[in-house]
Amino acid sequence: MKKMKKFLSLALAAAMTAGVFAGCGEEKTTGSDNSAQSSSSDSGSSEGTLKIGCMGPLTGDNAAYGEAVNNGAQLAVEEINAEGGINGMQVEFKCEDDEADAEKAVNAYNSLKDWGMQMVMGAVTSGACTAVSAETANDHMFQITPSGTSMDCVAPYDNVFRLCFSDPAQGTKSAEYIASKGLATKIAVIYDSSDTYSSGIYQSFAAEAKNQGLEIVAAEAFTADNKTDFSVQLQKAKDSGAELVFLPIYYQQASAILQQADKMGFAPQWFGCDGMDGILGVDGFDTSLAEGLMLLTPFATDASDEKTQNFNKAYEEEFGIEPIQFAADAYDAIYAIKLAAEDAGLTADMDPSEMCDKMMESMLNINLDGLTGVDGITWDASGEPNKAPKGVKIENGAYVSMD
Amino acid sequence: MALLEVKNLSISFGGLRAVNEFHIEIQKGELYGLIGPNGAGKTTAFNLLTGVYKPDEGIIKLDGVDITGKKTIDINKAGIARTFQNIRLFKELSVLDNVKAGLHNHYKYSTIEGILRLPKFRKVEREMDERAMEILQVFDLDKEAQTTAANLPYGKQRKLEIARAIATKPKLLLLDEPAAGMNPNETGELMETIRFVRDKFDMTILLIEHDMKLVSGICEELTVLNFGQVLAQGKTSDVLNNPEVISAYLGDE
Amino acid sequence: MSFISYFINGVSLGSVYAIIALGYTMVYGIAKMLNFAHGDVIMIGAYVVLTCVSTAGLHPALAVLIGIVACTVFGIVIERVAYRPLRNAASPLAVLITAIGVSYLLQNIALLIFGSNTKSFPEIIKLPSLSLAGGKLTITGTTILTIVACLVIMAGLMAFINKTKAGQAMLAVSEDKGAAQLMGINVNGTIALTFAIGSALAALAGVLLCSTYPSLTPYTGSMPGIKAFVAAVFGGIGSIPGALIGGILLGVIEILGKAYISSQLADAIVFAVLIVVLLVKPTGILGKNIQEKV
Amino acid sequence: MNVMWKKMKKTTKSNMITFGMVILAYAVIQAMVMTGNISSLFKGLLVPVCTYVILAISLNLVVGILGELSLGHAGFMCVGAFASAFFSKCMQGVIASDGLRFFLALLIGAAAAGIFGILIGIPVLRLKGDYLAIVTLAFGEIIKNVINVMFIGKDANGFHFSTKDVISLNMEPDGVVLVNGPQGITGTPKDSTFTIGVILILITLIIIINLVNSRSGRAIMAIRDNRIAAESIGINITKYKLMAFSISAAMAGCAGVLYAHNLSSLTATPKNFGYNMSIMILVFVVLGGIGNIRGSIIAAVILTLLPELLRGLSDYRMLIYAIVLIVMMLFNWAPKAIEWREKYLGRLKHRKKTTKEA
Repeated sequence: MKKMKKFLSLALAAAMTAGVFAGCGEEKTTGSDNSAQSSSSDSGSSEGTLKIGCMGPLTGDNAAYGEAVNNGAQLAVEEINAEGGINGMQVEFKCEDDEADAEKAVNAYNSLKDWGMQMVMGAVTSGACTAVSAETANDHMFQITPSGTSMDCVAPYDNVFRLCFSDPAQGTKSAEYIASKGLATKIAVIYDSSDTYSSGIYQSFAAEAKNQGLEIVAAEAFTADNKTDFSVQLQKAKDSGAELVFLPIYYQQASAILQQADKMGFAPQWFGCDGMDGILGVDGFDTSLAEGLMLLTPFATDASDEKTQNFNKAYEEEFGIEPIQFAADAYDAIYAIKLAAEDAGLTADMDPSEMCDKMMESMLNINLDGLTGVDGITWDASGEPNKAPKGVKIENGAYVSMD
Repeated sequence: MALLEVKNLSISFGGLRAVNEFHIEIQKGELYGLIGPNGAGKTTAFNLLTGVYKPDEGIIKLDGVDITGKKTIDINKAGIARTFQNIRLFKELSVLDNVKAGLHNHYKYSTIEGILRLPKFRKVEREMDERAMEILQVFDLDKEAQTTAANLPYGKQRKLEIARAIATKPKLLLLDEPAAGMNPNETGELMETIRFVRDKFDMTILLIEHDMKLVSGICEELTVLNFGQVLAQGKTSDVLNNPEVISAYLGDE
Repeated sequence: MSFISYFINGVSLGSVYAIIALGYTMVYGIAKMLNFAHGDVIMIGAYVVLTCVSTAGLHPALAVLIGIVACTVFGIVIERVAYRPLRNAASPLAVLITAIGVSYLLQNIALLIFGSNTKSFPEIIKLPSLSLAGGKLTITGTTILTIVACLVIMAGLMAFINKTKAGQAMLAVSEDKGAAQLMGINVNGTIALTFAIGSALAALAGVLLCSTYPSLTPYTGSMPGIKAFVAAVFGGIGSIPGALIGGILLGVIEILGKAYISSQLADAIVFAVLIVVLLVKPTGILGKNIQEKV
Repeated sequence: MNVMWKKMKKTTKSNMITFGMVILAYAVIQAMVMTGNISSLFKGLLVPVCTYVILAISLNLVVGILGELSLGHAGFMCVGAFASAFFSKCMQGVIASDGLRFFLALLIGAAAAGIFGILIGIPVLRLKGDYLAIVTLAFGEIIKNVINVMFIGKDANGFHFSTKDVISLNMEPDGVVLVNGPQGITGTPKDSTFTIGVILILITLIIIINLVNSRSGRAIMAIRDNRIAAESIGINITKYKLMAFSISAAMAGCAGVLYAHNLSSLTATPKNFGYNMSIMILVFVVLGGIGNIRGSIIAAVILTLLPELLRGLSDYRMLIYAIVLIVMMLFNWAPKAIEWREKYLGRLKHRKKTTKEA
């Protein structure tokens, strides 16, 4: 009996191993029938295709971010393809699940390479992105991350660019903004000490706050395993007499914090970063709680410019939900690729390494009029974007510019 | 001097005196029986002797050395080995390995030597194999050496347990109902084996048994326990004819 | 004053753990298995109630009832399909691993149906808050309801087990399945009933959890599930009052640890206390100390 | 040859098959890598697969051989990963030879995890069953949590340590942050290779198999089968439990080293070093058959490859994975399924045999 069992498992193992190879061979030819359904119908056009891959969490705790990036990018790709593609090349886009884990992200990257990916728009989360950046640097493949905020994703590598602000940039700019607008002097911070993004912003915020003469009266943390109850953090912030509570966290936890603060009768000035965007879109969330919340973000769903409006409309039509910051980041990242690729004159017959060289040069030449940088986004050789953050305030359940 | 000397041994569980002022003296080389009705405290007495329970009172001396209150493994090292009423073999191990586990403290090499398969490992393992097979032969288990212990028939499992206990080279061997569940043929065979073991390994044996045929057949002396107390003690024939003992048994039935 | 306030918050959090732990401990006591999917049944319950209230616009009481029925059905089906075939497996670990599989399955079903976005749970419990010491301390209505619910469920469960025939059958099954079978007890039915009750409790726990902490994602159940498991062990797994005591203690320790030691190390503190308790009392606070008979 | 094979003991034979399987797999894959006949995905998976195989083998020592349930195995992996990555980061440029540096990192990772195994084992191993399981889970979570608040930097004045944030390290401007709290360690040299992974698998296999077939291994299994009887024949329970536990921890540490030196970013998240991972390793062991080393190797390989193979299913990937896991468990463990298998597959096999003979 035991033998039988072993035989079966061996057979299964063999079958699956075979599957790995078979899978890779097939996919090269059939293209993106498994992909995120965004490739154009006439991908076999004479000008060839450009294959862009993305790795992000589509399952697990962070799935909302990965999904938004996937959706935003798809939208951009569809638009581009409808207008004739990039240099005549149709764009194929495919997003693979990485569960926000470094190892899985590298697996996703490798699987996309098998698919024939020529450049990377990813990864979505910082830890995963850092791992992927090392791989793309090694392969010399062009990469732009829509939302990997940690310094380690971009700084050590010259082939990696970033569309969003880095952690230090956000923290520093937030402190500057609060000081220059005279919003408060006594500040409490509630951050996720187990999260790269959140603790990264907190640290640079704390450093800059000192320079700006802001006093951090309470700095309270929570962790990924301990994010249901915020009563202690709020109580401490309340007891410390903070006028403003800085929340360098994502909107999901922020919505919970606002709800719990409301129950406690604690109503300071709330201030968030780009991760806060999306709070008005939380299903069933009482948006009156977010009234007066300020956030420093390059993108606001309710911005009145035509571009944003169109994006929102198209996004809601296609996916049935409101876009969040991540979706806008991905949308812009795809357009950044388009601009640079056109500037570089990429053609389908180039190999990824050659494309990378050209893209690295052209990225410095472009000026993207995107959703997340209305006054244009430019890049320097460090890979960081130059764009102005916008101070936004929630009034009557809508974002209103503060500048 | 007696090999085992126990005086005034008592233990209570939640107010109930399970064993009260138990005393016994066993001479070297003796085959000694401990009998009594169910619940008389026989197994508890064994557990006290082997350190499973710590006595509330009393002294246990083995070969003149006080072993009262010591841990089970130290008592085993001092020279007492036992079998269990409900067989406790190493079920997943082979018959041979069960006995070799019993040889644990007598044939030594370090873990590193074992992992690296150094010459000492080979030498000691060979010696262990030989010694274990020798013991198995006595119990007629040598042909099943590679069988997994759990697959042995019941009677052989009982024998293997005795073999494993003997492997620890005890001075005193405690057998807890060795014939339980055996048919008369097997019991007869077991009696032979017990006698043979005593002579061959030069051992002293204390056994608990209900089978009166076995008790009267091989035990030279007896102690009868009833309600945790020693009821009678002495030569087998004398004890079995003691009217108090007879009434304890008959009254029980 | 802030200490009392922390303490109350701790009891509030602890009562949520306790109500989850009750379901955990009950299933463990009778089926002798750690049902790792319990936390995810809670999540399913919360989603069902949310859908009924928000999408279908049903009355909250009706919605909770539907949630309970749905979870009960889920519980029975899971038990029948995934756990029962393994009840007599060679190792008790087999069913534990299957429970983990079920946990993944439920999470991914929820992910596909309800999406990954956080949903804010509607306020379906509308009770006034209790205000003490001139408004310096407030105890929310939900907290009071959770604690009351805990006590009622605990008393109900104990009465059910001690007073009814089915309850006695459960006790018999938990002591010795074989003997219970010989006595004519329907072991399969009794265990299925246990799962049904445990899952119904999970639905209630889901509503109370999400009323206290109103964000719901497909992964909402897993961490409270593990914490409740810890709470159940804390109190002595298998013991119903133990689950209550363990849950509340865990909540209080977690909050006080966060408040007075370190908010970054809150998890480490809770687990460290657990370890100390178990080293002093290896079967938990109210656990029975079973010695192996030699 | 045939005669020799027949004469060999059953266990020896089985061990030879295990070794042969690993070496054969290595040879085949290596040949495919040489000839370029391998997908990037598969190539990238080689080191992770080795990591999980080592973890599965090492946990089998505790669960299968010692018979205790541990849910904190990922914690030891985490200790090994961070200790070795920290070492490599410090020694990058100091020790010129990559090979030597990695070798030392391995020793350090294994030793650190082994020491943790002993430290945790001493109090923990007094407990039994589910209580032991929950306490090991607790230790694993504590390790992860504590690593997330560790900040270590180095400047001209030496090492700085803080549990708060980088600013409190008070470093000179030239200082380098080595361990950055939740952001962990980045830029660990990528020293892990498939060959090293396979060598480590073989070493762990040799250690476990030789241990099991030695005096100490017998003692460990005796404790598993019957603790009271083991005590009664003079086996030191604490010593051997601790031995099994710490050897297993050290091996998990090795796996951690392999993991850390395969990725450029090392963070302690619930995903990679939390109880979820510990449970995943336990799944390998149970699915492969508790105590069955070869089975756990196969299970580790299958379950690591499975989610990658299911990538084509996109949204349904993890759902299918969960279902496959449940079905495999039922197929491998349910008494009814075993009966069915014996009946039908046994008959199939029988028929094959008879046709062969005929």
